[in-house]
Amino acid sequence: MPILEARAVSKAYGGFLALDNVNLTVEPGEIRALIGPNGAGKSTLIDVLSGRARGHAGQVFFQDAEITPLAPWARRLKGLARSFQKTSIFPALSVRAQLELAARKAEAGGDVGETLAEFGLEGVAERPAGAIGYGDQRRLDLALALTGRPSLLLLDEPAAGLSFEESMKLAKALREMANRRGVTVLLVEHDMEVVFAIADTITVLQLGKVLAEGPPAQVRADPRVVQAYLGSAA
Amino acid sequence: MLIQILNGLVYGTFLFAMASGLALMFGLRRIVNFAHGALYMLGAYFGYTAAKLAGFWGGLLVAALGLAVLGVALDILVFRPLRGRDPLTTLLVTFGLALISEDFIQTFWGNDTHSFAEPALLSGVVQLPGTTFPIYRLAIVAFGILVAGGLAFWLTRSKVGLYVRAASHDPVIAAVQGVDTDRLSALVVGVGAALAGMAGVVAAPILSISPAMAADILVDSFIVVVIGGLGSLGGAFAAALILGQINVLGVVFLPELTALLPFLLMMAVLIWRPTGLAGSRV
Amino acid sequence: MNAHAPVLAFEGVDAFYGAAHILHGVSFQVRAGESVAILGRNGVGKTTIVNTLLGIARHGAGAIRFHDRAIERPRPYQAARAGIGVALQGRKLFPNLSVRENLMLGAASNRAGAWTLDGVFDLFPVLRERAEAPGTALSGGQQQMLAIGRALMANPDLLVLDEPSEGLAPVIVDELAAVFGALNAKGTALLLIEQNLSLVERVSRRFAVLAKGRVVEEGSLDGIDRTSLQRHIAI
Amino acid sequence: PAYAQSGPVKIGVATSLTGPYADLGEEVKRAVTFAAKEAAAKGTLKGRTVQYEFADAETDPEVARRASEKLVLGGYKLLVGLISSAQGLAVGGQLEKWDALYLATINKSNKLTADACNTRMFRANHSDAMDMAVIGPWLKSRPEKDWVIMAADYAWGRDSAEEFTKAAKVAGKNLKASYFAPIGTKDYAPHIQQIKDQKAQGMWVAISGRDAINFGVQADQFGLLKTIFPVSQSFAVPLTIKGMGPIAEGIWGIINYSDGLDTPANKAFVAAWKKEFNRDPANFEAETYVGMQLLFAAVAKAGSDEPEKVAKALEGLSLDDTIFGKVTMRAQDHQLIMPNYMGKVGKVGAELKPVIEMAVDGSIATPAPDPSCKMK
Amino acid sequence: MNRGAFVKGVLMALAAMALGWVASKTVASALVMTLLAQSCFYALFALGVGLLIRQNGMVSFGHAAFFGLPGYLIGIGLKQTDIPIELLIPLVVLAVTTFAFLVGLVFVRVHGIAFGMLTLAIGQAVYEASTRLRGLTGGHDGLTIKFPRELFGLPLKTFQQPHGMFLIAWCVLVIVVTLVIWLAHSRLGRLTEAIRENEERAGFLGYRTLWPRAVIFAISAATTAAGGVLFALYNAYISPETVYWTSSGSALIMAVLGGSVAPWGPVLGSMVYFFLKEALGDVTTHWLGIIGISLIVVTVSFPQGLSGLAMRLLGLGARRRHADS
Ligand SMILES: Nc1ncnc2c1ncn2[C@@H]1O[C@H](COP(=O)(O)OP(=O)(O)OP(=O)(O)O)[C@@H](O)[C@H]1O
Ligand SMILES: Nc1ncnc2c1ncn2[C@@H]1O[C@H](COP(=O)(O)OP(=O)(O)OP(=O)(O)O)[C@@H](O)[C@H]1O
Ligand SMILES: [Mg+2]
Ligand SMILES: [Mg+2]
Repeated sequence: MPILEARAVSKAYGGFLALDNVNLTVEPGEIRALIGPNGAGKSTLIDVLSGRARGHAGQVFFQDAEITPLAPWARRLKGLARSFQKTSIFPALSVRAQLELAARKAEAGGDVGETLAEFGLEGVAERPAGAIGYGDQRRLDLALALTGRPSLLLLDEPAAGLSFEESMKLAKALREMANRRGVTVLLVEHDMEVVFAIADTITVLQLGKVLAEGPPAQVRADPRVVQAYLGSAA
Repeated sequence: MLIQILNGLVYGTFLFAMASGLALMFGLRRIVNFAHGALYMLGAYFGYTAAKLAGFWGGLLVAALGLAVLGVALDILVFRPLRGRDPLTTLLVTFGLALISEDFIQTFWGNDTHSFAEPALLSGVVQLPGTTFPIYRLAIVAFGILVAGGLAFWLTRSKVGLYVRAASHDPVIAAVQGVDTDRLSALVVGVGAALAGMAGVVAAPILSISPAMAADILVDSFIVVVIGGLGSLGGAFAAALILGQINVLGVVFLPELTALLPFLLMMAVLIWRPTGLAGSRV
Repeated sequence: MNAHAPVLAFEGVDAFYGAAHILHGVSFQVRAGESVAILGRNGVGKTTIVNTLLGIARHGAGAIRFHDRAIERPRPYQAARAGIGVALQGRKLFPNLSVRENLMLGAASNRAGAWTLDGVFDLFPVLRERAEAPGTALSGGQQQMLAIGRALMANPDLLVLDEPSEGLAPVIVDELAAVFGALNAKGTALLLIEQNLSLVERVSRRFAVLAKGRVVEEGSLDGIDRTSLQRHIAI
Repeated sequence: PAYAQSGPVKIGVATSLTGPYADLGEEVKRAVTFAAKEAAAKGTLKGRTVQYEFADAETDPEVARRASEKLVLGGYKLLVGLISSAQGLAVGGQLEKWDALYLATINKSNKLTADACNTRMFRANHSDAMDMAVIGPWLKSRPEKDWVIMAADYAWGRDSAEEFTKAAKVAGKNLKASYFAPIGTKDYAPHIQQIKDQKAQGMWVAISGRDAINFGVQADQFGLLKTIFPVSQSFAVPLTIKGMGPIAEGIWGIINYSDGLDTPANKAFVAAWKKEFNRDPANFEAETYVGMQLLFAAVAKAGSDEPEKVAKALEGLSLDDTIFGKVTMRAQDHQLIMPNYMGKVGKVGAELKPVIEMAVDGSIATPAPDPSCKMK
Repeated sequence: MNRGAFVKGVLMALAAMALGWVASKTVASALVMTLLAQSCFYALFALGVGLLIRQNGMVSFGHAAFFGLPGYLIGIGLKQTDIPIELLIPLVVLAVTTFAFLVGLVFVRVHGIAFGMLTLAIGQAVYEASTRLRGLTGGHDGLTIKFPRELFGLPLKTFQQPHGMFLIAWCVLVIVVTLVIWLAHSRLGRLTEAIRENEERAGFLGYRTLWPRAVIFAISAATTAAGGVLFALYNAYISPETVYWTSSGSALIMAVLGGSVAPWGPVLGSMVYFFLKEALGDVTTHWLGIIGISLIVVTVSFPQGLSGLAMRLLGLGARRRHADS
C-alpha cells in the first residue's frame, strides 16, 4: 500500500499547463527521485503534494487518506514535510529558535541540539538566519523540514548550492533515514551524482507529463531521458 | 445624472493628481511618505505667493520647480541615509517632516485660510446641455489625465521607467545591473514631490489653502494608493476614478455614508484582493 | 586586447559584513580570455568575493584592480558600467518585471557588444517562449537561465558567475559549458564560482580554493583529476 | 469685605494656539490681552492687576481638559478661551471638582446652557438658539418662496437645518430639500449640482470655517450664487469673508457683532482696538472682550477671585454700556442676554464686511431658558 | 519561561508597584500626579500598538477605536442598562477584545500598509458612529459618563483624583507590562514572531497562521482598551476626537519611539512623548516643529528606539550576542 499517491493531477498557471494528468505512487520507505528538464513541473508537483499549490485537478492521497483539500499545516501534522527550492526560512529568528519551533510540532519531538550538529549549524545557532551564508541557509531549510523525522519528506533540490562533499553527506544521511527509520523521501534533484547514489526509483517528468519511470539504471539508459535531460551526465 | 458622472470624473482625476506622487515614491523607494500632504501644502503656498507676483501659471511653475528641488533634497538628505532601515523609521521621519512643515507654514504664512483664483484663461463656465459647468473643472480633468498619461508613458516606454520598476523591487540588484539608483531615486522623488506641489496649486482654486490642508489630503491619498495596489500608478488611477464616482453616488444616494464610503470600498477591495487592484505584481 | 593583462586582480583583500571579518587577504587574478574557478566549501566566503567587488560587502585592507585601475570605493552600478557582469547566487530576479524586461535591465550599463536580446533568446529558447511572463513565474532552472542571460546582456569584459549551474538540468549545463567556452575564446574573462566540478573542468583552466576566507590553494586545472580536486576543496 | 484679597487676578486662557482653530485662538488672545490692559487702565479691579496664562487646547476636548486642568492646578482658576463647544462641555463637567469657573465666549452649542448647564459655567456669546431666534422674524420679510438647505453634517449643521425648517414652516415657505456634507468635504460639486437642479430661490447655508470657504468658492464657480439667494448662520463671518474674497459680497447672514454697531461704547472700542492691533475687531473678539468685562466686573463685585464667589457675582450681573448696549447674565441658565443682528456682506470703504440690516433686541433674541437646565 | 524567570518577573512587578505607591505618597504636586496618571493611559494605548508591531509585524492606524470604545460603551451601558459597573467594565473589555478578534480574522490576511489602512477604516467607522449616533454618544459634543458614587468598593473620587488614579493606573500598567513580557516569551509569542517572518514556512512546519495573528490582534486591542477604561474613569467624558485617526497616530509614534526591542518599549516611548509635549506646550507654540525634529533625531539616531537606547545604557544589550560572533 503506497504512502503517497497522486491521481490524475493537473495544474495550470494561467493558460499554461504545468502538470498534465500526472499519476505518481510512492511506496513507504523508498527514496524516489523526481527529475526532468527545467520547467518540467517538478516543483509544481511538490507544491501540489504539499498543499502549497491550490486550484489543481486530481486527487492526492497520503497514508490512504485523501488530503487534497487539506492546508499545508494539516498535512505537516499528518507527517508530510517539505523543503524549498528557493530557501524559505525565518530571517530575523535565530537558527536555534526556528528549529525549536519546528521541533515543537514534530511528532517525534526532535532534539534541537542534535539537529544543529547533524547539519553543521552549531556555529551559527544563535545568529539570525538572515545573516548566515547561503549554504547555511540551504541546510537550515532542510533541517527545518527534517526536524522530528516526518514519515514523508518532499525535498526540492536539497543539494543545490551544496559542495560535493556536503551533497554526499546529505545523500548518505537520507539513505540512512530511509533504511533505518523507514522515512520515505521524494526528492527533486539535478545533481545526478546524488540521484544515482541514493534513488530507489526515478520518475522523469517532461512538459508536465511522466516521461519515464523505473530503477536508476533503466532510466539512465533510456535514450529519451538522455536526450531530453541527462546529456553528458548519463 | 450625466453631469454628476462628470463631477465624479473631476473628483477622480483630482484624487489621482493628488496621490500620484505618493504612489510614485512608494513605488521606487518603498517609502510610506507621511510628508506627502506637506509637499502638497508647500506647493500650494509656494504657488500662492508666487502667483501674487507672476500669476497662476507662474505660481504653478514655481511650485513644480520648488518642490522638485525639495524632493531631490529630501531624497538625498533623508531617504538615502535611511535606506535599509525599518520602514517604520521612514514613516516616523516623514511624519516628523510633516509636523515641521506645518509649523513652518504657520510661522511664515499664518493660520488664515486663503483662496487662490483660477487663471483668467480657465475661469467661467461652458454651456452643457441643460446646465453650465466650470471650465476650470474640465482643466482639472485634463491635468489628471495628462499626469497619468505622462507617467504611464514615462514608466512603461522609457528605460528610466524600467529602471524605476526594477529599483523599486530591489535597489541593490538593480544597481548591480548598472543602474545608478541614487540618481534615479533623486529623480523620482523629485518628480513625485513636484507632482504633489503642482497638485496643491491646481487644487487651490477649488480648495482653499490653509495649514490644515496637508492632513486633509493625506488619508485620501493613502486610500487611493492602497486601493490601487501600493506603488502601482495604473491601479491608483483606476482607484481614483472609482472613488470619484463612488463619491458622487454616495452624495446623491447614500448621503449618510459619504464620509465612510471610501473606507468601505477600501475594505471590500482589500478583503477581496489583499494587495489591491493592481497589487498582484508587487 | 592584451591576452595577458589581468582584467581583475584581488591583492590582499579583506572584507566585512558589519563587524564580521569574512575575507582575509584574498589575492588572485583573472586575465582576459581566461576562466578562473573559485572553489571551496559552503560558507568560506566565495560569494563575499563577488559582494566585495560590487561594493555590497565592506572592503577593508588590500586593493581590487579592474583593468589595472584600483576600485577604491566600489559602487554596484560603477562596477556594471566598467564592464563587470554578474549572475548572482540565488538569481535575484525582478518579479515585477517580465522576462524580457529583466533581460533589458541587464543592458542598463549601456555597453555595446555582441549580446542582444535575440542572442540570449537563441541561447535559451525557453526564455523567448515565456518572454512576457513575470520573471519569477519561471521554474527554478529557467530563472537561472534568465539570471545568466541578464549578465550576458551587459556585454561584460568580466563575467562573474556565482554557482550558475545550480538548479539546471544536466543538458543545460552542457550547453552552458559550450557558451562559456565560446565567451572565453572571444576574450571575455570569466570568474566562475561553482560546486559542480564537471562544469569547472570543462570551462576553467585555473582555480583557487578558498577556506575560511583565505586562498589556501591555487593552481592549474590541467592534469588534475576529479578526486584530487575534491580533496583540495575539502581541506 | 474683610478678607479682600490682594495679588493679581489669575485668568487661565485655554485656547487653540495650534491646529485648525489657531486663527480663532489668535482672536481670543487679542481680546483677552486687550480687555486686561483696559481693565488695568480703568482700575476696574480696584488696584488689583490681572495675570493671565495661555495653554494650548488644540482642537481636542481631551487636550482642552488637560490644558485647563494644568491651568487650574497652577492657580489659574478663572478659565476662558475654549473654541469648540465640545471642549467647553468637556471642561464644564470638571469645574466643580477643580473648584474653577469657565466663561465661554466662543462655544455656541445650546447644550452649555441647556442640559449640561452648571453653576460654574457661563456664556457671554450668542448661542445657536439665539442665532435661530433672529431667523423667524426675518424670513417673513423675504420674498423668496422655495428654499433649500445646505448644512454641515454634524450636530450644529443638523440643528441649524432643523431650526430653519421650523422657521420656514412658520413663515409659510416651501422647503424643497436639505443636503448635508461631512466636515472636511473637498468637492461640493455633487451637492451644488443637486441644489441647482432644485431650482429654488433661497438657500440656507450652515457650513463654517474652511468648509464654508470651499463651498462658497465652488458654488460661485458653478454660477450658483448668481441664481440663488444665499443666507447663512456662520457662513459669512469676517474670517470666511477674507478667505472667499469678492464672492462673499451680498451673502446674507446672522451677524453676532459688527464693528459698525452704533453704540458709543463700540465706537470707542473699535478705535482703541484699531490703535492697538491695526485691524478691525471680529465677532468673537468682540464677544470675548465683553465676556472679559463681565468677568472683571464680577470679581470686583465679589471682591474676590475665588471661583465660587465670582460665579455668584456673575449671576444676574448687568453691564449697562457695553458695545452691545445693556447686557445681563441670566441667572437661570447663565446665558448672557444680548441683542443679535441680521445683515449681509457689503463694502465698507474698500473692505468687505458684514453690514447690519436688522437688529433684534436681547429680549427677543435670547429665547427663554431651556427647561432641561437644572443648576446644581 | 522557566520558574526562576517567572518568580523574578513577579518580584519585579511587585517592586514596581511598591515604587508607584511610594511615589503617590511622597509627590505632593497634583499637577505631576495627573500628568503621570494620564501618561499611564497612553502607555497602555501605545503598548497595544507596539505589541502588534512586535509580534505580528503589523502597524495599526486605527487603535484609537479600541481606546475610545470602552468609554463609549461604559457611558452608554450606564445610561441604558442596569448592569453594575463592576460587571460592565470587564464586559466592555471583553466585547472590545472579541470584536477585535473577529475583525482580526479577516484583517490579518492583509499585509503592510494596507493592513494599517484597514484598521484606519475601522477607526474611522467608529469615529463616524460616535459623531452620528447622537442620541447615544452625544455626537461631537461628546458623552459625559455618569459613574455611580462608588466603584469596586472605592469612592468614585479615588478614581478621579490625580493621586488615586495614578496609583491605580500605575498598577494596571505594571500588571499589563508583565503580562506582555510573559507573552513575548510564551509559545504564542515565539510562534507569532515566526509567522511575522515567514508565514508560509510556518504553515509548512505544521502551524496554523491565521488565528494566532488574530489572537495577538485581540490581545493588543485588549491592552489598549485597558488604557481606555482608565481614561474613561478619570475623565468621565469621551468625545469623538479620542477615536479619531490622529489619536491612533500619536499612539503609533509613541510605540515606535519606544522601539520594539523590549516589550516595554512603548511604555517608555509614550511617557517621553507625553511629557515632552506637555513641556513644550508650555514654552512655545512651535511645539509641532520641535516634536517633529525630536521625532526625526530620535528615530534616526536610535534605530532600536528609546528602549534600545535604555538597554544599551543599562548594559542589558539584548541583541548583543548576535553581533559579536
Ligand atoms: N507562478 C507561476 N506562474 C506561471 N507559470 C509558472 C509559475 N510557476 C511555474 N510556472 C511554470 O510552470 C512550469 C513548471 O514549473 P516548475 O517550477 O514546476 O518546474 P521544475 O520542473 O521545478 O523546473 P526546475 O527544475 O527548473 O526547477 C514552468 O514552465 C514554469 O515557467
Ligand atoms: N549578510 C551577512 N551578514 C553577516 N554574515 C554573513 C552575511 N552573508 C554571509 N555571511 C557570512 O559570511 C561567511 C561567508 O559567506 P559567503 O556567502 O561568502 O559563503 P560562500 O562561500 O559563498 O558559501 P556558499 O557556498 O554557501 O554560497 C559565512 O560564514 C556567512 O555566515
Ligand atoms: Mg523546480
Ligand atoms: Mg555563495
